Parts: sequence; structure tokens; C-alpha cells
Amino acid sequence: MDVRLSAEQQALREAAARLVDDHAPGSVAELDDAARTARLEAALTGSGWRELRAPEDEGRPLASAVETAIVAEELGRGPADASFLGPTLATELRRRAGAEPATALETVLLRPDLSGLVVVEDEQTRCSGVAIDARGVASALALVRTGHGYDLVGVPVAGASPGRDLTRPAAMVEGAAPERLPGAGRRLLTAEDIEAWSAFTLALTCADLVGTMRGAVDLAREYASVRRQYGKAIGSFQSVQHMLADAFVSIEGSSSVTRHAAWAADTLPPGEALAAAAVAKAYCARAAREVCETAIQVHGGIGMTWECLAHIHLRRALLSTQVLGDVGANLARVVAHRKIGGVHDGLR
Amino acid sequence: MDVRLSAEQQALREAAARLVDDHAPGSVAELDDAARTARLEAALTGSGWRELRAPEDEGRPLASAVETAIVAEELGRGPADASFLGPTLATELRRRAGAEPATALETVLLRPDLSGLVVVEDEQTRCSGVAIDARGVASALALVRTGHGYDLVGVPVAGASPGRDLTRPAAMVEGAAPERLPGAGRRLLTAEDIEAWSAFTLALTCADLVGTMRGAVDLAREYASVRRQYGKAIGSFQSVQHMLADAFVSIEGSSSVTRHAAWAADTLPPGEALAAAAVAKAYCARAAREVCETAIQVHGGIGMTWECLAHIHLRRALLSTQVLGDVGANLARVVAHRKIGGVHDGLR
Amino acid sequence: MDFADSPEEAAFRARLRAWLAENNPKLPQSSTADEYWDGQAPWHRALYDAGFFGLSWPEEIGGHGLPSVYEAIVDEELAQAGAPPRPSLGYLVQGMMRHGGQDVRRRFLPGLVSGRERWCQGFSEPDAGSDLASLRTRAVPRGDEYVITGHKVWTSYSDEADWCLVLARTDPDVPKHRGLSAFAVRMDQPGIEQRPLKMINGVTREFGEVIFDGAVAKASDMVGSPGEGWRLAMTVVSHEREPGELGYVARYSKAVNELVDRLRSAPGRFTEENVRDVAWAVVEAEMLRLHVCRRLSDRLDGISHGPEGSVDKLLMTRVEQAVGHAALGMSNLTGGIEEDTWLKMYLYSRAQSIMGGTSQIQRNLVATRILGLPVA
Amino acid sequence: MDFADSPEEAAFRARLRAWLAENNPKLPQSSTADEYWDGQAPWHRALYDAGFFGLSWPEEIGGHGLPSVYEAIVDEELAQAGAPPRPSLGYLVQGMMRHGGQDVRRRFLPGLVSGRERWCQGFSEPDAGSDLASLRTRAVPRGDEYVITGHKVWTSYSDEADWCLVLARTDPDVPKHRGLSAFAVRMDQPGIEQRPLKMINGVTREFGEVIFDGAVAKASDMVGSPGEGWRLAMTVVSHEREPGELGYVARYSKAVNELVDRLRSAPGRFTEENVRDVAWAVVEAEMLRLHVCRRLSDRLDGISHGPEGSVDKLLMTRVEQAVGHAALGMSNLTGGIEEDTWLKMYLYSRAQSIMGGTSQIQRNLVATRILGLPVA
Repeated sequence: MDVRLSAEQQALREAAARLVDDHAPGSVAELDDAARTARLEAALTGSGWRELRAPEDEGRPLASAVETAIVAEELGRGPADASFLGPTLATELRRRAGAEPATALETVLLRPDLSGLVVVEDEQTRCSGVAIDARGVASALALVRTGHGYDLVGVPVAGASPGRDLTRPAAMVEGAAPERLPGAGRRLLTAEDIEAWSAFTLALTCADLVGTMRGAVDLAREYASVRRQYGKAIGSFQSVQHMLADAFVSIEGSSSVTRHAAWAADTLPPGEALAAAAVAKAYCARAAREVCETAIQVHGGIGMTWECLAHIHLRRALLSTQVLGDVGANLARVVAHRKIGGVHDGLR
Repeated sequence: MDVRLSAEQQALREAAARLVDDHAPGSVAELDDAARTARLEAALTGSGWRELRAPEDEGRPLASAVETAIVAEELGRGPADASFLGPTLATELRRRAGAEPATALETVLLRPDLSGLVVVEDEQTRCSGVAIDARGVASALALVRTGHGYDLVGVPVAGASPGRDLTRPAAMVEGAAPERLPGAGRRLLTAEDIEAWSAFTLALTCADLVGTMRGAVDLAREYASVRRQYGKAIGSFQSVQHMLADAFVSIEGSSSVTRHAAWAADTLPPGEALAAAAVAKAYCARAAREVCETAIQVHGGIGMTWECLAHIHLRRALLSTQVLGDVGANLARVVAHRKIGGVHDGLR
Repeated sequence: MDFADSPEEAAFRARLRAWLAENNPKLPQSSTADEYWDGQAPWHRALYDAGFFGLSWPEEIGGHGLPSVYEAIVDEELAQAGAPPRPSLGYLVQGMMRHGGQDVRRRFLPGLVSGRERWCQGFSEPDAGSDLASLRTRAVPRGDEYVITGHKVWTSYSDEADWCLVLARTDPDVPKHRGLSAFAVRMDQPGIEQRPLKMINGVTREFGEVIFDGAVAKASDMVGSPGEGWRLAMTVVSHEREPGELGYVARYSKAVNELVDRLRSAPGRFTEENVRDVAWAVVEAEMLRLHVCRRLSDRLDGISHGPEGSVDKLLMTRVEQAVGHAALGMSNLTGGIEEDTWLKMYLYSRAQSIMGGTSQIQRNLVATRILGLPVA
Repeated sequence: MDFADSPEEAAFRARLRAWLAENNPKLPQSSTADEYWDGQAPWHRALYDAGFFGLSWPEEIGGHGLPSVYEAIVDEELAQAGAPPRPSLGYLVQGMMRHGGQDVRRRFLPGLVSGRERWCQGFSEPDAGSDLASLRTRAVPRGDEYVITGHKVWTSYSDEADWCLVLARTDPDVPKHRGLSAFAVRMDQPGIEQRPLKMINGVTREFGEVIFDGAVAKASDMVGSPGEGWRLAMTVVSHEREPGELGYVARYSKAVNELVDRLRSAPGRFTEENVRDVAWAVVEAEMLRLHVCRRLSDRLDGISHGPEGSVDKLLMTRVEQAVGHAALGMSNLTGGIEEDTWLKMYLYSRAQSIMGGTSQIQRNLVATRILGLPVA
């Protein structure tokens, strides 16, 4: 056991941090700065990080889920308003199915409540759902159930619009006809594949939440250091100090469970990986809401304004929370995995 | 609508407060002071407050649940280590059944988890359960189910021992033969009677919790004012101030729901009264644990010692919480009453 | 001690209920849509004209001189009908009644109460939030008027207002709490620029920023005496902390009813966490309803109030944020990625621990003014 | 980055697991019964003698010189077997290793590590809790010894101890942090009175009060230099905040396993709240296990540590109190009114936010030392 990041992993984190520091929006107004988003997009494309889960020899991914999570965390911290989660999840699906790489940027199609991939019963059934993280994306992957497993299909995506998460616009897909992917040599995905993909997805959302929390606390810490009331920096008041200290502690705990969930996604059997991911997601999602709420509270009235970045972090956290299940859904996974459910609903 | 206490109710509160201030234990050591407990017992007997729910003309109680709750709250604040809740609940059962008054101090027999009265199927079945609040008590009431309702039976009680609540020892009853109450003219209790009695019981436990919280916060506030660290009273640190402020706020909210629950117990139809009581109990029980934990925390190391009264309040709160259901059980009652239950157990 | 209606109260309740059945404008929650603010002024006037607003205020200002507990009945019935809450103006009314002279009260309060004149509140500034007394807006005397210069934020309804109650520094040479005065300032004059303040839930019409650059107030429109501004402000903000004054019981109870309906409409869709959050919202909202009954009853002998407003503000904040968390759980479960009413309700709820004095400030006040703990 | 065992680690784990299958003394939780303390000393010696204690400490003090992560393996296997945790002595070992001279280290540490000599820690005093530096115990030189007078509380295991590491004031004339020194003091001498400190869960043998009235320590038994006491104390208390040093992962994971078994043993008896509380205890305990893996991995380059111990203490406190709340929900559901193990576990959990520095102190440290917020 040695769960330190390797030198290469640390270098990757630093590179991702640099990209984010150079190109992420420094204010809410900058979200609309098309030149900046183009630079961020170009830098991210140039980095090749969207292909971390593309297949190398024997179909293994170029990089592990740990490295992928490192990039996801830094992009969350930014917050980086370029698509990463969606394309990475799509690439992971293609890799598992042995499909050819996508020719254009692609994401995944989730059920309207974002709880999982859209699955249709046959290729004649039209697909509806949400193409998450759809900025600059042309299509989204869904599943068709067959007698022997699940086949990948694509649906066209258009018109991503900023929704609850202003950094990662999504697109509604309504009644799109699924299209078989081109190319041969593809295999059907098993239920275990889906489970493993879900574990990977949850781990990445945790990493994004950890980054989001870091970004929110950085923002609040800075504000608390400069904002003065009653003749002193508000960060010198014990109540503000304790709110931020608790937030920092939550980040540290979240970081530890996320590191394990990312490791588990590539290493443990799918059921165990999913259980590890559920523990991490329940923990991180609970923490993220509290931490982002704290960041707003520390900002006082400013924190309630559209122009303050604090709600941008909160909104991003809410989206990442919802992807493949929020606190309640993942706590239910923990209950199921530890076999402590099945209680009656009323009084004891 | 006028939910102020009347002048008589205020006078009752003051009288109860005086009794408590004169005779309640001022330290953990005083719990074992037999002369003091005898004085408290004599004063409580002299007050006649254990007979507040005895029948007056037409079977109505001498005093309303509001007055009874006022006394219960002050005794909780004490904390008064003399039995009140148990005898009052027994008297209420006798009143509802039109039974003769008990000849000696009596309590009620609850199921081992304290969630409700013990009910046996016939008079041949032996009764087991917990006789709560059994200091100086000779017998406990349980129910026998008949074809047409529930009949009261008594079981002998002996050997109350201090348990989790050091101020209100309870007695285990194991396999006692139920005895028919003497006297005629009694009627069978209906399910509605039991529901109304449950609402009354919950309201009294809420009042006890409110009093317990007040006692705990009084103790902590006093300690925070005298205990000095770093050259100043710890009560001048914002973190300590905020903990105690939150505790006080919780007491105020608890006090408002409890007042209503007590009023409802004598006024609303049993189902509505029980719903009001469940709201109050969920609120007060959640608050009480937090508030008593805060009182311990404010005491620092001293709060972890047996000799500090803080845990006496916490323990009393834990017992009152459990009587007829804790937070979870009463939240379940709220869910049932508002018809928002019936969800599935797993992922959505 | 009785939570039940007297015969008079019951008759009033029946009248109100019947009126609401015909006159519910069915506006969205104020926390979720700018459209609410289009409907708010007509709703205020309709409620007033029907005799259901200002019940406990004196008749000379347009009120009904009824016992304070009638306000609780109004809140319950509004929530039950799913109608908008009563307009939250009580804190301005209380501040002007208590500190304004006879002339000020007679000139301004009837229009404020009836909704014929719209008022906004200009207290906070960018650098004076929690530390309100450090505000920098200046009012400099010039003949029989004052010239006002400064920058106000969180100015409620500033886009619609005819008047603004402005807190400004009239004496820079005394300790900061003593040099403030309050003015009724007309909004339709040169030297005032109003711009909307967009909140994190997208609502733009609840609050604004107002820049005073040489705006003018008549000396006779000063509310209270010179230097009385801080005391007036404290009266206003302390009533602003009272759910009974704000009518928020109706807001929360209505929201809770909507949450309950939402859960019932789709059993099986929600997790136990969702149900639990809604159950706590039910409990919290019911607590506040009962707590306000208690506070309004305490007023039956007349208003006397002190730091307990901070207690009520903290209770109200717990309720709003419990409702907000329950609403968040209802959000986005059918409708995809867009913002929905539930999400906006949640986002807005985060403001309750900030506006009207942060929860941190309220806790300071409870600790020192009520619990008597030593000031740091 | 790898959470998996290396082949050596896997072999070690297998050896330990086999040993535990035969040598688990099946003691109750330390937080629930005085009987634990009867078994603790034999358990310490057995674990040491079998080669499973002090794994990451240097061989010259009786350790094994293994990588720090072996401690995580021990914790996991102890929890899995339901065995008692490893003795929580690491903070004393670290303090004496870092500050004690060669002679002190050689004389005292092997006995401490092997369990052949029992040590207690005499830091806190009735009037010096959070503000430890204000302690009043005096150590006055007399020839080649010091005479110690004072009153210590929260002296861990004082009833069993052969030695006490006493923090005392040796120089009253310098600022309070600078005048302290640490001594190894023999407990079996006149001038020392030990009495048990009964905790709120009824346990009497974890802590004691110790009155020093003319007790004597040799000058050569001073640990560190004169005036180095504060720095030594800070080393000790900061390691006392580290779950990896305390071995508490085993404690919590064992407790969680017991909670899970309890729920499974009686399905249908518990409310959703009970299940939810246990599920959170599962999540929290797992978080700490993984967090300790991370911290122990960070030590693979050697121990360097700073204020992050306060983070770990706060995380550990959340875990213990989440476990405590879940335990409270299991309490008294079958057995009547008496105190039970679950209730005691809950009551003890309240201590975790106090001992080793209150959560308030830890938050101050995180805010100022890690987040760099200005000191008030």
C-alpha cells in the first residue's frame, strides 16, 4: 500500500492546475467571454486529457481512473467551462465495447433525472433524455438492450443550453432515433460492464465535487481575508473561521474517499468498485452542498448576487451530485451493499 | 386565539419552579441525598400535582394538559427526581376508563422499547415490560384486549433501579400476572382513547424535554460565564456563544410546538391530537439531544465527568425521547399523517 | 391559552376564505419568478381593499385595529388557499409609526399600507452590511432640504418604488451610530439611478441598487429627529426579523403544501431522503406557525419587543432552509437539466441566513442580549 | 498510487490474521466497560510479543522499522477479527523519540513499547484545559532531583501506570509557554495520590486525577531540555490527534461491524432513521480508514507533521460521533431501561470533541495555521 500520488500523477495535477488557472473564468461575466472559452477549449483539446480512457494495447485505457480523476478535480476547481466528464464517460463506454473512437466530441445520454444511462428496448424505440456536459458535442451514447447484453447506440445532440450548471450546459434529447455505431469488432456490454462504468462515473463526479469544493473555499477564504466589517477582516471572526475550517475538513475527508473510489474503479470487481464509489459519492455530495453553502454564507449579501462566483460552484456541485445519484440514492446503495435495509416503513 | 398562559397558569409555573428550585438536586452527589429526595417527594405530594388528571365532574380532568405540561416542564428543568410522568399517565388512563383512583402511587407499564403500553391478549397472559418513572410506585397499569375494547389491569412493581435516567428510576417487570382493578363502573377503553392518551403522553414528554433543555442550557451558560481560559470567560468566545445561542433558539421552537401539542391533547380529535404531538415530539427530541450535547461540549472536560450535572440532563432527555417513540418513530407518524410515505426502498 | 378561533375570529376566517376562493391571483412563489413582482402590487391593493391587510394596525393609518392574532389567521388561510403571502411591509410600518412624527405618519403611512404608494428601504451599502452603522451615504442640509449622495444595495422593490426610506449620515463628527438620520426620498427625481440586483436564483426584481447623486429630500420628510436614524433602523430591522410581521408563515406553509403534493403525485419516484426532508419541512413550518401564534399572542397587550426577534429570525431561517433542502430534492426529477421552481426555491433559501442580519449576527445578539454572555 | 497490498504486506496480513484467529481476547469496547482495562495490558504484551505492535517504530526501541502503512493493515485486521485496537501509545512514543535524549529514549521507550512498563500522561489540570500553557504544577530543583507539586486531571490509565510523563513549570519567570519542562515520574512513590475519574458512561479506569504533593523526579529523568516542555507537549498532543497514531480505525470499524450485525439480527425492528444513522456510520468509518491510508502513506518518506493533525482530529470526531449516534439508536430496544453497551458507546463519543483539544480549538488551528485566516 502506497496511496501517494506518483511523481507523474503530481505532474499531471500541476499541468491541469495550470490550464485551469490560465483559462477558467475569473468572474461570472467571463462565462460569456467567447475568446476565453475558445482558448480553454483549445488548451483542453491540446492536452489530450479527454482521451485518457481511450484504449491502448489490449483495450486497457491510456490512463487509470486515478489520473482521470486528477484532471476532473482540477477542472472542477476552476471551474472549467469545457466538456470533460461527458466525453470521458462516452470514451469509457466505447473502450469497454471495443468500439472505434468517436470522430467528433461525444457525450452520454442520461435519464431525465440523471440517475443512469438511457436504455431502450430496441433500435426502433426513440430515445429521450439529457445529454450532459454537451458543450461542443455532436452526439451522445445510449444503450439498446439485446438478448445477450447491451449495444451502444448514438443519438444526435444539438443546442446545449446553460441550465442549472452554468459551466456545463446540457442538451435535452426528445424522441431521437438511435443510430447503430459504425465499424465492426464491437462486443456487447454486460451488466458488469455497466456496473463498472457506473463506479467510474461516480468516482469522476466525486473528483469534480472535490475540485468544486476547493474552488468554493478558495473563493470564500480570499473574500474573508479582504472583506472588512467592524474594522477588521471578517476572516478574523471565530464564527467565520470555524465555518471555513469545517469546510476544509470536509474537503479532506472527501479527497480521501475519492482517491480510493478512483483506484477501485480500475482495480476491484465491479460490485466492490460500485460500493466504494457509493460510499465516496454519499460522502462527497453531502459535503459539497454544505461547503458551497458555506462559501455563499461567508460572502454575505454579495454571495446572493448573480455576479458572485460562489453560486457557480454550488450549481456545478448540484449537477455533479445528481449524475448517477445524489446522497439519498448512494446511501441506499450503501444500505443494500451492507445488507442493512429491508426495514418496515412505519413505527417500530 | 390567545395562546398566552393565563394568570393562573403563570402562577402554577411559578409554584412549580419554586418547588424545583427548593428541592431538586444541585449536584450529582445530591442525587443520593435521601433527606432531600424525601423533602422533594413530600413537597410534590403536598402540591397535589400528580392528581391534575384525576376526574372532576363529568369525568373531565381537574386540570388541562396545558397545566400538566407546565408542571412537567418545570420538573424536567430541575431535574426533579420524583415520579410525576408515570403517575400522571396512570391517572389519565384511570380517568378515561372511569376507574376508581389508585390507592397508592402507580405508573404505567410500557413495552421494553418504551414505544407504547403493554397490551396482553387475555388475563391469563403474563405481562413483561418496563414500569417507567417507578420511584415509590407500587403498581403499573397495562391493557388487556377484549372483544369490545381494552380493559385496564395492574401489575405489581418492585425494585426500581436507576437506569439510563438517574432521576427517574424504572423497574423491569418480568412475567407478572395481570390483576383486574377493583371497583365497578369502569368502561372499556377504545382505540381512540389509546390514541388520545398517546397524544397526551407525547405532549408531556415534550414538556419534560423542554424543561430538560432549559436546565441544561442554564447550567452551561453559568459555567461559560465563570470558567476562564486564555484570561477570559469562555462564554465570551464567539464559538461558545453561538453554540449556546443555537441551543436557546431550539428551546424556543420546542416550547412553541409543545404548547400546541398540550392544548391539542384535550381539544382536537384524537387523530389530530396525535399528529400535533408527533410534530412536537420529532422537533423536541431532535432538539433535546443537540442541546444536551451542546451543554456537555461547553463544559469541556468537566462535562465528561460523572460529577457534572450535564449528563444527568442528557440522560433524562434520552428517556423522555424514547417514551412513545423517538425522532424516527415520530417522523414516521408525520409521514403517515401527511400521506407522503410509501416510497420504495432502493434507488429511484 | 387557546389556539382555537373565537366566534369573531371564526367568522372573519370564513369571510376571508370565501373571498380567497374568488380572488386568488395564483402567483408563483416570489423566490422563483420575476412574474411574482408583476402581480404583487395588484395583490396588495386587492387584499387591502377587501379589508384583509393591515388588520392589527391602527385605523388612522388604514389598518383595522384588530388583535394581532388576526394576522395568524390571514397567514393560515393564504397558505391553505395557495394564495400569495401578505406583503412584507410591517417592518417599515412599525419603524415609521414608532419614530415618525404625527405629520410623517399621517402623510406616508396610509399610502404605504393601502399599496397606493410603493416604498423601498435604502439601508445597506456595499461596504456596510453587517456593520450597518459604518454606512457612508451622506445627507447634507441645503436650505429646507437635504442633498443625498451615496450607494445603497439590497434596496427592496426599488424598481417599483415611489419612495425610499433612506438611512444617511447627517453628522460625520459624532460616533458612527449617532450621526445617522432617516429620510423619505422620492424616487422619481434626477440624481437617483436604480438598477436591478440579480440574485443567484435569477430573480431581478426583488432587490435593486440605488445610486444617489445629489438627490434631494425635504427636511420635513425626515423620519424621526436628526440623529435618530440608527434607532429607527434598529426598529425596522428587528421587525424585519419577525416572521409574524413578514407574513412568512403563509409562504412556508404554501411551499410545504406544494412539496407534499409533489411527493404524493409521484409515489415511488423519490428516495427515503427526499421523503425525510419533506417531513422535516412539514415539522419546521408547523413549528413556525405555532411560534408565530405565540408571538402574536404576546402582542395582545401591545408591542414590546427586544432581542427575541433574533431568535425568531434564526427559527425562520431554519424553516426556510429546511423547505429549501426539501425543494432541492424535488428538483430536476422529471424535467431535465433546466432550472426549475424547486431549484430556485432552494437557491433563494440561502439568502435567509444573510438578509436582515446574518445568522452569525443574530447568534451574537442572542448570546449577549438574551443569554447575558460576556461581550468578547 | 495503490491501495492494494504488496506481496510482503499480503504475507504479513495473512500471518496477522492467522494469529488473531487464535489470540483474540474478545474484550468489550473500551468505551463501554471497565473490564476492558483488565485485559488491555495483557493484550498489549501479547500483540507486542507476537510481533504485531510498534511496526513502524525503530528497532532500537522495540519496533520493527517497517513502512508506516503496516499500521493500517493492523487496524483493518483487528477490526475484521473483532479484536481490541492496538494500544494508543503512539503519541507518547513520538513525543519521547523526538524530544528525549539518547539516554531517555534508551531507558524508557523499550518498556513503553513492549508494555512491560505502563505510562500515563500528566498534562491537563483543572484550570488548564484548552489553555494548557497556563498550567500550575511546579517542579522545583533540589539537588539532582525536582520536587513536583500540582494537580493533574485526565491522566490516562493512571491507576495502572508505572510512570507518568508530567508537564510542569520549572521557570515561573518567563512567558508561560517557555517555562515548562517534561519529566518521567515514577508513580510508586510517596507524594502521589491517584484517584479514578468516573466518566459519564460509568467507566472509571481510563482516566484518573493525580495529585503530586512533593513527589520527586530525577533531573536525569527530564525528557528534553529545561523549557522544552511546551514543544514536547505540542508534539504529543498533535500526534494524539492522529487516528493513524491512535489506531482508532480499528475501534470504529469494529463498532460499525457490530452495528451492522445488530441491524441484520432484527430486521423490521428499527426505523428508517436507525438504518440511515448506521449507513452514515459505515460511510464515516470507511472515510477514516481511507484517510488514514493516505496519511500513513504520506509518512513513507518520514514523519513530518504540522497542523493537519487538527483536520484529522475533526474528521475522527465526526466518525466517532456518527458511530455514537447510530449506537444510540440501537440502544434499549430490547432490554429495558438499564444502560447498555450502545448507550455507553454513545455517551463516550461525546468526549471525542473535547479530549486532545476541543473541536473549537482544532477549528481555530485549521483556520489560522492551514487556511491562513487572520488571528482575531
